[in-house]
Amino acid sequence: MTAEQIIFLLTGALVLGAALMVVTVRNLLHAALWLVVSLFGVAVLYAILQANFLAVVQVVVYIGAIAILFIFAVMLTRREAMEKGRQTRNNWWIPVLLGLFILTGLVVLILSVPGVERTATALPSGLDTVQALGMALVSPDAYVLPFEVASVLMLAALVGAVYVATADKK
Amino acid sequence: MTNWIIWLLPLPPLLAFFAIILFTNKNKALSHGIAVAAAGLSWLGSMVVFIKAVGTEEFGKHVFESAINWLPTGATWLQIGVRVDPLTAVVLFFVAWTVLAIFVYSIGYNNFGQPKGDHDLAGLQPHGATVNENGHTHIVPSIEPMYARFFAFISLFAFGMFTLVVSNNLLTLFVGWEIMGLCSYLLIGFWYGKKSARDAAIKAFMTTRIGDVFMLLGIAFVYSFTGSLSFKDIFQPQMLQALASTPAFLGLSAAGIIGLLLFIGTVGKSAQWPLHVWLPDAMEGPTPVSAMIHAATMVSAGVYMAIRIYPLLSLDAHTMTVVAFIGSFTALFAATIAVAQNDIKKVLAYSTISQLGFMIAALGVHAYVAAAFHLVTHAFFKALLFLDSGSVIHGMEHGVLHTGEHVDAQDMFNMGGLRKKMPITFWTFLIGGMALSGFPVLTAGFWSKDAIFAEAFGSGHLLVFIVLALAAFLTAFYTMRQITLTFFGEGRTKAAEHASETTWTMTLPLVVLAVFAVGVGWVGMPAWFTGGLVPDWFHEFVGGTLSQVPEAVAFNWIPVATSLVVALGGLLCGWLAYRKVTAPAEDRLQIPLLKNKYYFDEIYAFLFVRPAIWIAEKFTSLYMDQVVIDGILHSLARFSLFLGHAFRNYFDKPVINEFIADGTGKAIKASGSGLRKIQAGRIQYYMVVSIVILVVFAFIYYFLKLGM
Amino acid sequence: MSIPLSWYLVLAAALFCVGLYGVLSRKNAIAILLGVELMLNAVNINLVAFWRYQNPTQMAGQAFAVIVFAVAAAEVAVGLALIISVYRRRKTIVADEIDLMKW
Amino acid sequence: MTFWNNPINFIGYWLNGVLTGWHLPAVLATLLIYVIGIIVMILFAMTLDIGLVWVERKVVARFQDRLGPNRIGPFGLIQPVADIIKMVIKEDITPDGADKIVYNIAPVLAATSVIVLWAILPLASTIYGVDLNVGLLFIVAAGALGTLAIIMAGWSSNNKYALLGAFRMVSNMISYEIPMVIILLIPTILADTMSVRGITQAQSGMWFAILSPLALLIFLISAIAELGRSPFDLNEAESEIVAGFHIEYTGMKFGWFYAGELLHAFTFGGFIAILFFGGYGGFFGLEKLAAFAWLNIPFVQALVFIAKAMFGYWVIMWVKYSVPRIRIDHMLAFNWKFLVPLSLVVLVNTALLNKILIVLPNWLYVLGMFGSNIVIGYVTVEILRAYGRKQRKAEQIPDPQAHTQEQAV
Repeated sequence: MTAEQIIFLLTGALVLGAALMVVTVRNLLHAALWLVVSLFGVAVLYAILQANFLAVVQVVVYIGAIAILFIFAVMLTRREAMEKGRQTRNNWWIPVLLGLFILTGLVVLILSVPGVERTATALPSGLDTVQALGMALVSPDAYVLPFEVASVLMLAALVGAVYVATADKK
Repeated sequence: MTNWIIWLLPLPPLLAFFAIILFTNKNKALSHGIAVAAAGLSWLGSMVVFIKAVGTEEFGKHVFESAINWLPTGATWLQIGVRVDPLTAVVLFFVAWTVLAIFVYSIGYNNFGQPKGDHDLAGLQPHGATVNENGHTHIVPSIEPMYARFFAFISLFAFGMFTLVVSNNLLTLFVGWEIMGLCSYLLIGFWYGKKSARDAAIKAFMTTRIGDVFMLLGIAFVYSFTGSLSFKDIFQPQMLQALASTPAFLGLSAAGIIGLLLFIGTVGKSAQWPLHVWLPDAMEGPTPVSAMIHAATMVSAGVYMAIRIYPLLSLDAHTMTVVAFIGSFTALFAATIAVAQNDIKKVLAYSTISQLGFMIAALGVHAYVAAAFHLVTHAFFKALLFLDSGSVIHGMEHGVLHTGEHVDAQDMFNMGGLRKKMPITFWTFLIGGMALSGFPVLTAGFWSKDAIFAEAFGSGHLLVFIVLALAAFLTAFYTMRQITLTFFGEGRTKAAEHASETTWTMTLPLVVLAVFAVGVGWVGMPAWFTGGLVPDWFHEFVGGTLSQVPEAVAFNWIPVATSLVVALGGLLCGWLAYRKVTAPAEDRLQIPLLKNKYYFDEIYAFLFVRPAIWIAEKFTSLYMDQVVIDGILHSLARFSLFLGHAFRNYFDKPVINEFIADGTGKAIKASGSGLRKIQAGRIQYYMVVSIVILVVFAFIYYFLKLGM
Repeated sequence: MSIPLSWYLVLAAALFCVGLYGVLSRKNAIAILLGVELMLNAVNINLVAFWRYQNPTQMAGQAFAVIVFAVAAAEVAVGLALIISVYRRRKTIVADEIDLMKW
Repeated sequence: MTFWNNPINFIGYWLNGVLTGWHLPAVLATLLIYVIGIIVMILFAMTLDIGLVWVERKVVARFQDRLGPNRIGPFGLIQPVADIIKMVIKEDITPDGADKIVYNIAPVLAATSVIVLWAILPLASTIYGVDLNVGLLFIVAAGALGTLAIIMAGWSSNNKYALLGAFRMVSNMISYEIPMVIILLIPTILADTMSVRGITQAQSGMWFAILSPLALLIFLISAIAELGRSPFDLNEAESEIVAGFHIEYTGMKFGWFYAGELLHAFTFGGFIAILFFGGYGGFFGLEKLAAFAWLNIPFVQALVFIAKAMFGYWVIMWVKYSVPRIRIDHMLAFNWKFLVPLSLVVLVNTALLNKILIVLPNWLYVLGMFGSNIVIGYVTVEILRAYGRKQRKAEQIPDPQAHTQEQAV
């Protein structure tokens, strides 16, 4: 049990617990806040994986933007958010079964993969992951195309969101 | 490095063409700026290449050549590339100079800087503009309406010429050749408002086309025979041997056939008899164009090609005889016509034809170097003469506009006494004329012609020699006639009296060309004159193009004497005959046969044009088209109509519609109304279903994989 | 360094399933989107873990994680915009009640 | 490695020795040391914060032509302590209908979002928490946390003013985050790194404030907006929404927000110093001279840094106490229609020129960068002026109707 493992287990527990709260709590705003917690935990995981950039971006994007968006949405649709009735559909047990089924399946699959128990080797010295990521994202022989496509998608989403969300003036 | 320059030589004019056509055609100054700049660039490049070429030792042995793979032809490649050997170098030299001069000249010729015309239309010559100068109004020449277009066209023309000159193979040579054909069409018909211009353009195009078709045949023959089009491969000794030894039909060897076919191309391009008819009419175009087409580039291109394929041409004696005959005949024949022309440009046109005849004839008598030499000198002084005539016409037009008197500004009988009015034009014209008529020792023409005479005589073609001598005499004669009528004596019209010298953009090129018209001859002085002090540089240099330099002919006093006599005699006669003449009536040589160019146009009209029209109207249109073809089409149509009906009634309606189409529709409807229960419109319901299915399949796959 | 790859994968799988449950079981459209976010993050964890454990010099994992970020952001923006405009018109954001698209 | 040139590591090394001497497992020892370090860092920040309270009040007073606190202690130095005691002993109210947990977490989160910034704040070349290679993004991330805290506070107080304040603040922060992020790219470009220390060292020759003054200006503006201080203090506009998102908070919970804001302001002063004024170093190469070697002693550097940060902080205060509040639509328009485009222009300009001019000799490079910024600034001002003129013209069209009515009256 090294310190790292301890940290990982704590974080993992946090992530999963928060995720469970997200899908179970009745108060939607709390659900959103729990989402924040869970995602923060994921950011910590990234940090443990030495993906600093992703860790920070995770915080910026998810907590700084997406979570805030959610909270706004919840507040704007307050009436629903505040109603204290059951938030789950009547046949909630189907998803439970489905989820457990898939989980077991996945775990079996994962553990059946050879070499999955191995631990990571140290990062090659002198590898600046941020720089490497930047290079990979913009160099033509790497992922510049998906990157650009994603940016176009963002733009489209932006325009679409603005258009859809603006109250039509009659 | 040099190869790069050579590759890039033709490029600037082409770029200029596109730039002007696409972008700057609104702005006149910018357009001609671009055009001239492009010409200047090509000029610069050509000079660099030329100097490098001259600097190289034994240049004929190691020429500048580079080629790239162009078309994959099965295993091998069809290569295109550039080649500069001594011949190309000298041609490049005069092409660059004349083109540049003509470009500059065109600025002035198209009245740059003059006001817009009162009622000028695109497609017509400028008619002059009324300007109001301190009180009294008077008419001045107006700017060309299609100014930018003109420069675009001549730029493209220059591109074609450079391409043709530097290309190392028949293909690109032919490309440049055709581009020039197109440009000549566009430029002769530049003032497309005039019917005469339109007809001339079409005539030029069609006539040269005849030659080009044969040339294309020749090229095809060459390729099919040698499997290559580059001169290097074709002119290899063993290849030439094979060509010469292979008999083709008509008792001619393959070389002979190819030579003839290609030579017909030359005949068309260089307006040799019997395809000479287009050139005089081509004078309808603007004068710089005439200079361009008829002196510097296009017609020279024909001769250049002939000289270029000389190694091939000279293989077959019959071919050479044909060449010699056509050349010498054209020389004399055109000269006789030129004597009777009154249009200043027409005279020059016919003199061009006859001079080209000289070159062809020279080639025909194996006078390789002499032909090339005359090509160069002629390009200079004929360009000079054309530009001069343009300048004269311009001056006359100025007078016409000034006086408002309606006279033909090109008719020499309306001129006279212009030497005082336009001194620069006069002197340069005089130099050009002297060069043309081969005024002894000083002028370039003398040396080149003398070389031809010497070769013709030395190689024992006496007939050719005599004919050419006669032609030379006539040349001198009509040149003097022209000079006398135009410049000496008194002005015969008010217009002539009010003619004025043209702008510097026109006179400057004249002076430059005049210098060459004199100077370029001296590089080819034969040994007997210089007493061997200076070697015959031109002979050595250009002769180096061939596998072995042809030895200079021994000195013989007969040809020299002849050329002296014909030149001086012709000039003298011309002067005596015309110094007093003031009206066409007094001209004793205005006999109809000559004036009407031996009725060649009429003969052609009778032999080819009318029959063609008759066939088109009577046979093809009436019978072939309307009866046979239409009949076939109509019957086809009827048949398919009938077929369509049959299908519709017995197949489409019952089977397709009833059964397949409607049946499918009903079935789908039924199944749809059954299935629609599934579509609850609830996303999560959908998701559950899809995921369940996904999982099931995943598991099946997984276990199957295990099973394997 | 001392954590086996399998831990990350299992964690990711669990997170994924939790998100799936949320997506499938919640009434509220916004809550469904929350679940989707969880699933996306599960995927990201996998991506990054594989990047770290396979070949860190080969940035594919991180690059695609970044792209997943972008996609997630876009998805949330549009989704919430839709939900809000639906809410304006129909005064409900219960997914089952938004069933105009059915027969 | 002596205490004087590398205090943090020295102490850490020493502690490690001690703890392992007590037969603690190495893992636990390292963890413990990290915890201690964090605590020390927080304590330092907080003590500094107490000082800031005093500074703030004094400066306000001077700006408002008052004396400020001067009763307790020399120059009222003890005043902040009194404030704290007051806050601690005040009644701690949690309003009915408030969302208890969230309500209580919010202030902590608010303060945390500031304190985490200190993790990457290098007081000196060897005194710093961590040297992240994504330091600048870290600033933005912390800002995101702050936003979250505020919206939590505003929502959970179950009070419409609070909610309005939170909404305003969030819209404000989110929109001003964009120019800030864009501007943060400029030091990144100039220093070729996002690590805060790296940026500091990159400025040993020349301050980025000189290479790109416009960036400094924009960063200052967006920082003020991020802080939600005047003229962007709509979140707590007393005249409109009483006290904004922390209207319901009393006692130490309010204290957290207050302290957080002050520390935030100072921290941003620090970041201005780091990003544009060379942080702890950066005397135009002066410290490289042997005569000025003492400038490289960590504690001197720390003092220098705090002085520079104080300067930034002072500028922020200056703005706060001399510029009136602006309307929210104006504020957003100012951001979207002016600040974002301008910052984009500056970014592109910097990126291009930096690549082009880098070949030139150093002084030309600096001159070019500076000049280009001046030019852009001038053009912008001209455009604005023209626009303003147009608007004024549009407004000054006399309305004949009104005129006649006047005459009638």
